[in-house]
Parts: sequence; structure tokens; C-alpha cells
Amino acid sequence: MAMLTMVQSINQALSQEMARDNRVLLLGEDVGRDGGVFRVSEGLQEQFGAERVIDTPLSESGIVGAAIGMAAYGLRPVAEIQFMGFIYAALDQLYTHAARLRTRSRGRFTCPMVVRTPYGGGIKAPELHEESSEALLCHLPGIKVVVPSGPYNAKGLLLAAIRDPDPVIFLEPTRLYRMLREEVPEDDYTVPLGSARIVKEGTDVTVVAWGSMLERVFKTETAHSLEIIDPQTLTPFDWETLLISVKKTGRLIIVHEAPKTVGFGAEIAATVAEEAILYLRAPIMRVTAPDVVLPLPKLIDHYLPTTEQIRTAIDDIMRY
Amino acid sequence: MAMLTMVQSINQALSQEMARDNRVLLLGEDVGRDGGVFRVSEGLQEQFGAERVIDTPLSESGIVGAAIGMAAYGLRPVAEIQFMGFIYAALDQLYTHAARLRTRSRGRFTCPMVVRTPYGGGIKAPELHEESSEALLCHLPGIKVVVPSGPYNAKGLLLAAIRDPDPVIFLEPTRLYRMLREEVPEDDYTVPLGSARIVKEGTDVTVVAWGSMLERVFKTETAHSLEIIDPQTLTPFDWETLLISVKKTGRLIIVHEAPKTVGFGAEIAATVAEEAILYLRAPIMRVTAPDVVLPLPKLIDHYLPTTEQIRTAIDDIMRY
Amino acid sequence: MPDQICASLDVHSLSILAPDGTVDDALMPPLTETDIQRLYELMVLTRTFDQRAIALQREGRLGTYPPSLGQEAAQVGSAFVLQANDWIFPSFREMGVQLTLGYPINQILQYWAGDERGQQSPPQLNIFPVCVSVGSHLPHAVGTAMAARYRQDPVAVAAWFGDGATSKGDFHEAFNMAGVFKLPLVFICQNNQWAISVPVKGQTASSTLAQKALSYGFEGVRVDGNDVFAVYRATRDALNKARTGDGPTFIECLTYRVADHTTSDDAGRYRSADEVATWSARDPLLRLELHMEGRGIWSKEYAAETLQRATSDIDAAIEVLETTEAPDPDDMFAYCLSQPGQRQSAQRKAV
Amino acid sequence: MPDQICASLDVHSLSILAPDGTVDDALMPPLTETDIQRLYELMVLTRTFDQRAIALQREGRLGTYPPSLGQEAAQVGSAFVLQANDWIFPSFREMGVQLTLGYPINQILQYWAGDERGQQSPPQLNIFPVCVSVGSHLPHAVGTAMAARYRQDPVAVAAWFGDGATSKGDFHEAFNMAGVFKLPLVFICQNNQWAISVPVKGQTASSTLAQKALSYGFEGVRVDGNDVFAVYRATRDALNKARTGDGPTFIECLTYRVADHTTSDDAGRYRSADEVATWSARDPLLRLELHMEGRGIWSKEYAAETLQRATSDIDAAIEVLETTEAPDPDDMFAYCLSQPGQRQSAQRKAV
Ligand SMILES: Cc1ncc(C[n+]2csc(CCOP(=O)(O)OP(=O)(O)O)c2C)c(N)n1
Ligand SMILES: Cc1ncc(C[n+]2csc(CCOP(=O)(O)OP(=O)(O)O)c2C)c(N)n1
Ligand SMILES: [Mg+2]
Ligand SMILES: [Mg+2]
Repeated sequence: MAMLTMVQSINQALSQEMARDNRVLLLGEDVGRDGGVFRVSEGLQEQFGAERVIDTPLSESGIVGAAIGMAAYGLRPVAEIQFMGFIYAALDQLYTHAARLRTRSRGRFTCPMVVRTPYGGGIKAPELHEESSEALLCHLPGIKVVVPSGPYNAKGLLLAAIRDPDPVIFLEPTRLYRMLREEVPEDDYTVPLGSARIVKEGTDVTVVAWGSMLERVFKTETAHSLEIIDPQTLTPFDWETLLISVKKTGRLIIVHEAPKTVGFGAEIAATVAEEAILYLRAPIMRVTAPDVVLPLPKLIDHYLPTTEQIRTAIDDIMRY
Repeated sequence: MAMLTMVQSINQALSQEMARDNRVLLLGEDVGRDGGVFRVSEGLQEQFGAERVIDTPLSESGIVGAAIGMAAYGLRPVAEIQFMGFIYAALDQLYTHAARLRTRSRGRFTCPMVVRTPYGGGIKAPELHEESSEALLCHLPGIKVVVPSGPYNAKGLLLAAIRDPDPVIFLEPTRLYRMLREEVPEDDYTVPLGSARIVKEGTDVTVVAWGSMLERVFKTETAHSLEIIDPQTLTPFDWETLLISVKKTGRLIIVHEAPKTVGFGAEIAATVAEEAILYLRAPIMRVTAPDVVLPLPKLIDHYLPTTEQIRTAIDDIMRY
Repeated sequence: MPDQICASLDVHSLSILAPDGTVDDALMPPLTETDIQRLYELMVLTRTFDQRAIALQREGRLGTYPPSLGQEAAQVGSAFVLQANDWIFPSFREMGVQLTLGYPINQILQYWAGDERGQQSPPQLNIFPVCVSVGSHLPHAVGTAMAARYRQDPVAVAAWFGDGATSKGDFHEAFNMAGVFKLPLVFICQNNQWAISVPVKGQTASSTLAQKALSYGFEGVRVDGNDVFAVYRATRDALNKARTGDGPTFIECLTYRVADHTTSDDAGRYRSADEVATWSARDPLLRLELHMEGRGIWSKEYAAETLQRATSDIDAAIEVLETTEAPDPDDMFAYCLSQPGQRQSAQRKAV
Repeated sequence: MPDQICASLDVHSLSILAPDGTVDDALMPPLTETDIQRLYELMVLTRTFDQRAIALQREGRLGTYPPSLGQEAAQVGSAFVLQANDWIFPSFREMGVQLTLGYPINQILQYWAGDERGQQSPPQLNIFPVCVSVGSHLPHAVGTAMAARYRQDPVAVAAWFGDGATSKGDFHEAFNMAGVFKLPLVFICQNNQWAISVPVKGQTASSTLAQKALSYGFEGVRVDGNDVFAVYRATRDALNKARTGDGPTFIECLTYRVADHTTSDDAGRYRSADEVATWSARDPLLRLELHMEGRGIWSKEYAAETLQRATSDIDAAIEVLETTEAPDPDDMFAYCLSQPGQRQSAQRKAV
């Protein structure tokens, strides 16, 4: 099996799915001729033509809005927002329309589209290039939110997302794009949406982390036995897997790189505090960015959660 | 003292503050000649002129963006978004700019503006007229979010918001606009941002609710002793007041009309599960809308939290 | 260069049917008398529907409702040219468009009664849900046109919106993409001169809305929106262009919102009775009647019959509306996602 | 009506300085020789800065950097007319604008090194932070112009942006509001013909960008963006208009992005070397040198001196940059809100 980076595995997923299903097409800024600023769609315009790998004007709302129209018509558009920091202009289309089309038309029109976007910090890029605002996409019902954490699940989750009948936001952790290599089967496979993955079994503490924070949790050295969960999909969330784990370990730490307040970690903590509090031996801890504006590169390392902070949280929670 | 509705007390606050401070001006769709679709700015254009009570084109992003420019220049703009369901197109301006201007310019430019918008459900209006998406505004740092719950605090909070040096979103519970009357002093007074209000002291359960849900909590008949907290400001939140109360009662119910997942209730629950779990005698419960798209009027009563659901939660939590 | 004109751009305006009922023969499209009667009947249906809807709202049987009075020609005339397989993106005031295309009357009412089932377009029609968020449906029309072209389907796309919508960012992004991709798309603006209390002069400083198309490299035309033949002709030409791959067109129908913005509005607060009277006198229906009378295809009896038919169609629809069982709260879950997640499944049981 | 022209709209283009260095005397603005030398020196400074910034980036001392090579005339010529109390809204590639207005060189570098302190405009200037989110700063310019007018301050506002920005909704909403409120505002587009890999033809189907102003009821003009006199003249006229209450102007500077989009880009992937060579030959600096030489105000020595001065200014700035202490992580809290909330205060202690 080939050892691929995440850029390569996503590219492969797109290429294979386009070959398999002619309803799939790509649109976005610089996705065609240039192959995307991270080269995720490299070679696809040559392979499938400019009618299917579409360089659009610089119009985030228009891109997502057009994808909604395409999806309603019966295609399976995969739109790219060049960086997550530029998705804000498309939130109206996502909230007002993508999320509601099925409900509003009572199923007459649906919105099977994917919006891919590079996500997260740690690449020392200009402002708005390191956002992790997943929580904003998880609150309003009708959209699914997927965050891969490595080349293998990136391919399988993306194939599942494209085939899903609902709108899916696919957040690609930029820091991992070329950092990790994994064995990625050439074959067609999906990783189902809505299922978490227990990445490592353990007995002392359940640690939930997604995207590039999962890698950071793995890098954290500790003597304690961690049960590490990668949700893979934030909405719909796999509560069952999480609750079973927390009931077993009695301790929960959530790590995310977004600011703390109303981050997705809050939902995880709240759900556990509602449904499994009697099993807890310790407070639920969150290791997150502080509630400040994401800084430019010189300060970013003081903003993103560190292995040090994760270790401290583990040590703290084990004191209970 | 005059008994005023919330529409009247907000109108009075605007009028008095404009008379006091010539940096204050209003802008938005239909705020001038028409006095706002809810008549909140009635009479103000006559009083202060069309240069200060500005009817804008139908451009939510432009309205908020222009308010940012005015604020940076040194004015104190109060922008209106006609209904919260139309704020989504302005989120880019809020997230990318209003929230970050102070940080990005290291204090050289600031953004002392207020964005007012009718908020919440229960008025049997068309789609997008009953949204309660406060959580979306609480996650990204740099913005304050205020929710009045009656005519009295509406006036005092709005005056505080206009005088605040930071951007403030002011969410006006539409259902309460004319439902409640309270004594509202003609005088100038502020209700400070960032301070919760213990509306009713009690010993059994702490119930947190804001906006029009506070009214619903009050309407709920129960034999148990509730300590009812109205946060008034969601960000920055008055954690101290909440934690003291929860440590006293050992039980916490949060009521909000937004969907459950990553609603602001999640943050409250998570914080308590992190900082006061050892004081809890029961799971933290949330009474919220379900995680579905906000329905049209025929189904809205099945969507919004009811006194029945609140009572059930109280009964449930008292079983622990 | 040095100082020279690098672009010269003209905007045309079109009118065919004069207020006295006479037509410009050179421009009159080849409509049969049956066609003309059909146009008339649809305009009467639209107006009658409007009156009944307002009455129902007053009785508390509908929610807030946006009248279309005065815009019947601009709506019926433009929708009349479309085919069943075309894709239609209305804003919220285009009851005349829906009626022309045969959207079930009871469903239109059902929607305004606050029931999503009213938005479930029948399978033979591709009419998108009414879009309350002004202008935000225009990018969908763009995407649909891109999809139709990609599929090589012989489909055109038409989108309606108001003068207020021209101020929204999505209007711009959609128009621009339509131009870049030369899409089979017709944009139809109902310039009824008001966006709630904001007159079109407060909406934009451009002297026509039609000229906004020039920004995007395609044609814009202003038509007399109270002249059903001009609206018909402009839309027909635009659709022909769309169907033959010659790209999008922007049609500005200059008309007037004779009634209040909605049943919750009081237009007397912000505009003069004189202005309303002037425009009421330019009634599109009256003008068409004069024309038809001149041609001998209109009579008082025919008018009465037409009204009678409209009324009974609407009566029948109201009957259906009022005998339809209340929506099932479970539908909130059934239609949110293709399949509810773990959490929604639990919530679903609780409702 | 019936079928007639209801609007006739022209777009002008302007050029003064020919590639051979000669000027159109009728159009040449009354610049003193000192002015012209100052323009030249600022263009040299801009180009030298650009080269040094790229070199610093290669050495890892700056982050991603967007070169302005080829756009010096369009940037310096437009900024030259502004006054210290005017309000300036740059996009991210306008180093020439910042340098012309006297923004500290070390701060420009500091920003591209990833340090917010570089964005703290000195008190005597009103230069907004560089806006990376394309086009989203234009509404701020509108609001500022509204505020200045409300205050009756004799202030004009100028905003710069690229061809790509013209596709954004915020461009439209801002332009439209500027027209409606007839604001003292100049919009300056650097049409460098590329938005990363998308050529301007992929950005819009309109034949000029200038004509987009017609949608908003104000004037648009296209100038040769590699001709510093034309850019100067158009901006001067537009600012005069703004200052005398005659409303906004849109200036399209037709120029070319000679270098890669940023130091992370490889333009060779999407455009031909030929095209780049053609435009490199239209170098704005070369053209100005020829003109000045013809007038006897340029010599090799003067050029060398000018370059020397630019280099030493930049050297000094780099020195400041590199001896500036690292930013304090506490600044994240100090500048987020006027006062940290309860939660931030706790987090602040933890950093
Ligand atoms: C994005 C958005 N902002 C505000 C509103 C509130 N609103 C409803 S209709 C309307 C005016 C629309 O004017 P126009 O586009 O001319 O359509 P008309 O009502 O005249 O048919 C406004 C401001 C809305 N529905 N959507
Ligand atoms: C809203 C937004 N979308 C996407 C990007 C990514 N991006 C950065 S520059 C650029 C192209 C900008 O083109 P143009 O406006 O012509 O300016 P130029 O780079 O040519 O100076 C893009 C797409 C961005 N910064 N902002
Ligand atoms: Mg209108
Ligand atoms: Mg460009």
C-alpha cells in the first residue's frame, strides 16, 4: 500500500470519486489551473476538464450558493473555500440555505454538497489563514461537520462525505497536510460519518481531540493510560462511543485549538455532565486556545494548546 | 415612574443617548422614516435628522461594515439588523473585523459600536424572523453579547452597550417587545455589562435563562425553590455569580430557545462541570429547542421550550 | 488613450401596450388571442388570490402576507414564457409567478399559513421555496444553471427579486458568476420602487437598475412592468438567448407596489397617497382589458366569468387548506437531515 | 419607450506618459520637478523594499510576502495626492501606498514578520490595518466617509483593492452605499490582471472594471496604471471631487502583477512567460526614468544615489526590526477587549 500524505489522499479521493460518479464536480478559487493553493486538486482539471474543475471568481458566498443550486439540481458539488478564515462570508448561504433546504422544501430539494476548507493553526501563515471555527458550523442543525486527522481517514471520510445526502463541511487540518504519511489503500473505502474512532484504548482518562490536536495529544508524553478518541465527525457526533469510554475511565479531557468559550468542547463537556456525571471522578477539563483573537505567527505558539498544557491537564485530572 | 414596554424603553434609551452624545447615530433598513419595523426608533429621525438616523440600502454586511468604519473614526454607531435571521450575511464583518480591529491595530483603532437586532421566537412570523443564534456570536473573542429580558434592563443595558468601548451585539427578545411593562426611570442609568442578575433567590435549583426564556421560567409553576439567574450579558459572562449560586444549590438547569448542540447552554454546563463539579448533586440539565431547523409558525410551539418541559426538568433534577 | 472613451454602453427600455390599450404593432409579440386571454385570466387569478389572502390574514387564518397588487403583469408576463422543466427561483412576493406556472393554490396559502408543506414543489415543477432572505437565492439560480449546462439539459433558469435585492452582496456575486460562465439564466427584477419604506432612490444612485447588468458583461433591459406584452416579449427574448447559449439577461420590470409591504406594514407612514394614486391609475390589468376590449376579446360577461372561475379555484384551494390535517411535529426531524443523528433520534422521541 | 435607449453611459480611459517617456502636454498635471523626483524616489523605494522583503522572506526572517513589482506607479501615484488627515484603507499588496504616506518601514516589515505591532498606525496617520480578507475593508471606508461627513471634517477617504476584490459582495455593498450617500471617497483598483491564478477574464465578463461604477451612479475611469502621471491626475481629480462634495469616484489602474502572487506561489504554473515579459517591458519605473532623463532631471548618479538612500532607509528599518524585542504574549489579552472579562483574566495569568 502506498504511503501518502493527506494532500495526496484527498487528491486521490477526489480523483477516484470523479472517475466513478460524473455528478461530482469541483469549484472554488484557484482549484483548477493552479490545482489549489495547497495542490489538493492538482492534476484534476487536466484529467476532468475545466467544466468539472471550475475556477470561480473570488466570491465565497457565490461559490457556496452555486454549490447549493448544483446540489439541488442533482449534482454532487465539492466546493473549496481557500482557507477557513474566508468561510465567514459564506455562512449566510450555509445557515440560511444549505442547512435548511431539505426542511424548507419538505424533501423536494436536498443539498448533497461538500465544502472543503483548510483548517487550523500552526503553519505560520498570514491572518485568517489559521482559523478553527468548527463550533460555528456545529450549532445550526442541518449541516454535518467532519474533521479528518490523517491521510487514511481523510480519504475514507471524504468519500463518505461526497456520497452523503446532506451538506457536509470538511475541515482539513492544514498543519497535517504534509506532516503525516500513512498507508492509504488505492481501493474505494469509506469511513462512515457519525462514528468516532478509539485511536488508543486506555483506562485512566478519556481524551477527545480532533484534527491536528489529535497529533498533539499523541505527542504528549505521560505515564497515565489514555483512551484517545477521535470523533472524526463533530455533527452528528458519536455520543455512544464517547459515553461508554467516559463511563469506563471516569475522567474526561477535551483538547481543541479553537477558543474555549462555546467551542465544541463545551458541547462534549455539557453532554457528559448531563448524561454521565455519576460516573465522573473528576472535573471535566478543556485544553483549548484562550478567548482572544487568533494572533499572527509570532505569538501563535502561545495561543495553540501545547503538549505541555495537555500533560498538565492529565496530571491535574489524575489527582482526583 | 412610567410603565413602559421594551420597545418604549429602548426608544427612550436611544433618544436620550443621542441627545446626550452627538457621536451616537443610528443606521439600518427602515430605521428612519418608518421608525423601524417594530417602531423601536419611532420619532428619532424627526428629532435628530436623516443624517443621524440613516435609512440604508438593503445591505446587512454593508451596514455592519459601515458601522465599523464609523466607530473607528470616533463615532458611536448603533446599527440595526432588521431581524436576527438576516445577521448571517454580516457575520464576516463581525468576525473578521469588528471583533479584531483592536487586536489587529494594537489599539490604534477600536470599534465602539452596537448592533441591535430583534431576536427569538414565538411571534408567529415568517421564516428567519425568529432566530436565536446567540451562541454563534459568543464563540469568537472580541465581541460582547447582551440580551435584555425586560424594559428596565433593556434601557440600562443599551446605554451601557452604547458607552462600551467594544463592539456589542444587543439581542432584543421580540416576543417581549410589547408583552411586559415595567417601571422604567426617565433618568439616565446603566446596567453594567458582564454582571448577571439574581432575579429570584432560592435554594433547590439554579436556573439560568435569558431573553424571553426568562419569562417562561417565571411562568413555570413549581413547588421547588428556584434560584433564577438572568445573565444579561453572555460574553463576557459573569461566572462568579453563577458559580456561587450553583455551589449553593448543587443543581443547575439551563434554559434556552436555541438548539441544544453547542448552544450557549453548553458553555455554562461545561464551565460548571469544570469548576464546580464537586458541588453538584445532580446532572446538569439543559432545556432547549431540539437540534432541528427552526420551523414555520404551525410547528413553532413544538420547537420552543415550554413551561411543561421546564417543570419536568425541575422535577427530574430534584429526584437526585 | 490618452483621454478617450473606452466603453460606450447603452441601456434599452421597452414598452408595447400603452395605457389606452393600443399596442406598438412592430413590437407586439405574436400571441394568439387564446394566449392573451390566458394572460388576462392569470392576472385576474393573481389579483383575486391576493385579495382573498389579505382577507384570510385579517381573519387570522394566514400569517403575515406580502401583497402583489399592481405587479400582476410583471409576474404573469414573465412566468408565462417558461416551460415545465425550467428552474424557477422566486422571491417572496411572486404569487403571480407561482400561479402562472400552476403551483397548487392551496400550497401557496399553506405556506403563508406557516406550514412548510406549502413549499414542497410538485414533482412536475422545479420551483424553489420562496426566499425570504432577500437576494440570497440568486446564487442558487447560478449553480442550477451551471448544473443544467454541465448536464447538457435543455433547461433555462429564471430568478425573481425586488429592487431592494439589488443592494445585496449575493446579487452581485450571482450576477458576476452568471456573466463569467455565460449561463442560461434570466434575472427578473420586480422594481416596485419600494423596499418596505426605502424608495429605490435610497437603494441605489444608478438611474436605472437595468444598467447594473453592464458591470457583468451582459445585457440589461428596462421594461414597463405594467405592460404585460413588453414583459412577455423581453422575457421571451431573454429565454431564447439563454436556450441558445447566448448567456444571461437582466430584465428590470418597472412597476409599483400598490399595497402595503405586508399585512404588518402601514405604507401611509412613509409615502404619499398621491404617488399611490398615480400608480394605481397605471393598473396593468385595466390596460390589458382596454386592449382586449378593442380587439373584441373582452366583455363584462367574460370578465365576470373569469373572476368567477378564479374565485371558485381559490375557494376550492381554501377548502383543501382548511381540511388539511395539522403538520406532524415529527416532520421537524424527518426532514432536517436524511437520517437523524443519535441526538436527534432521542429528541425526536421526546416531541 | 417603446424600444429606446434609456441610459447612455461612457467610460473614459486616461494615459499621459508614453512608454518612450514623452507626455501628453495637455493632460500633464502641474507637477514641479521636485514632485516628479519625489514620485520617482518613492517608486524606487517601493521596488527596493520589495526586493529586500523577498530576500528576507527567503532567509526565513519574514513570513509569506506579496510582491508589488510592476505596480509602483499605480500605488505611489495614487497615494501621493493624499493628505495626512485623510483616511486610508489598503488591501495587502499596497506597500507603495504605505511608503508614500510615510508609514514606518520597520513596521511594514514587522507586520510581514507576523507581528501585530506592525499594524499600529502612527498617530499622525490614519492608515487602517492591511486587509487580508479580500474586499472586506471597503465597507469600512464607506462608514469612515459617512462619519467624516457627519462631523463636517475636511477629510477624504481612499481605499485600495485588487481586481479579484471586485467579485466580492462587500465591494458591491460598499460601492452602492458610497453612491447612495454621495460620499467623499475614492476607490482605487489595482487591476494587476491576476487574482492568484485567476486572470481578470475569469473574474468578470465586463470589458473594463471601471464601468462597474455605473451601477452605482458615479464615475469610473480606467487609467494606465503603469503611468504615474495618469494615476496621479485621476486621483487628484477624484480627491478634488470628494473634497468638494461631488461624491465618489472609481479609478481602475490597469497594471500587472509581474512577480508571483506571494512568496508561496509559483505563477509559472498558470501563466506564460511571454505575457510576463510583455508586461515587464512596460515597466512604470523605466518609463518615468526616460521622461525625467528627457527633462534633464535624471542621471545615472542621481539614480544610484536614490537607490542608495532607499537601501539605507530600509537597512535602518531592518536594523530596528531585528533589534525589536519579541512581542509579549500578554498583548493577546491586552488588546482583545478594552478590559478582559472574568474568564480572560484567568487565562491571561496562565499564559
Ligand atoms: C436579507 C434580508 N434583509 C432584510 C429583510 C427584511 N425585509 C423583508 S422584505 C424587505 C424589502 C425588500 O424589498 P425588495 O427587494 O424591493 O422586494 P419587495 O418587498 O419590494 O417585493 C426587507 C428589508 C429580509 N427579508 N432579508
Ligand atoms: C475573501 C478572501 N478570499 C480568498 C482569499 C485568498 N486570496 C488571497 S489574495 C487572493 C487574490 C486576490 O486578488 P486581487 O484582489 O486581484 O489582489 P492581488 O492579489 O492581485 O493584489 C486570494 C484569492 C482572501 N485573502 N480573501
Ligand atoms: Mg421592491
Ligand atoms: Mg489582482
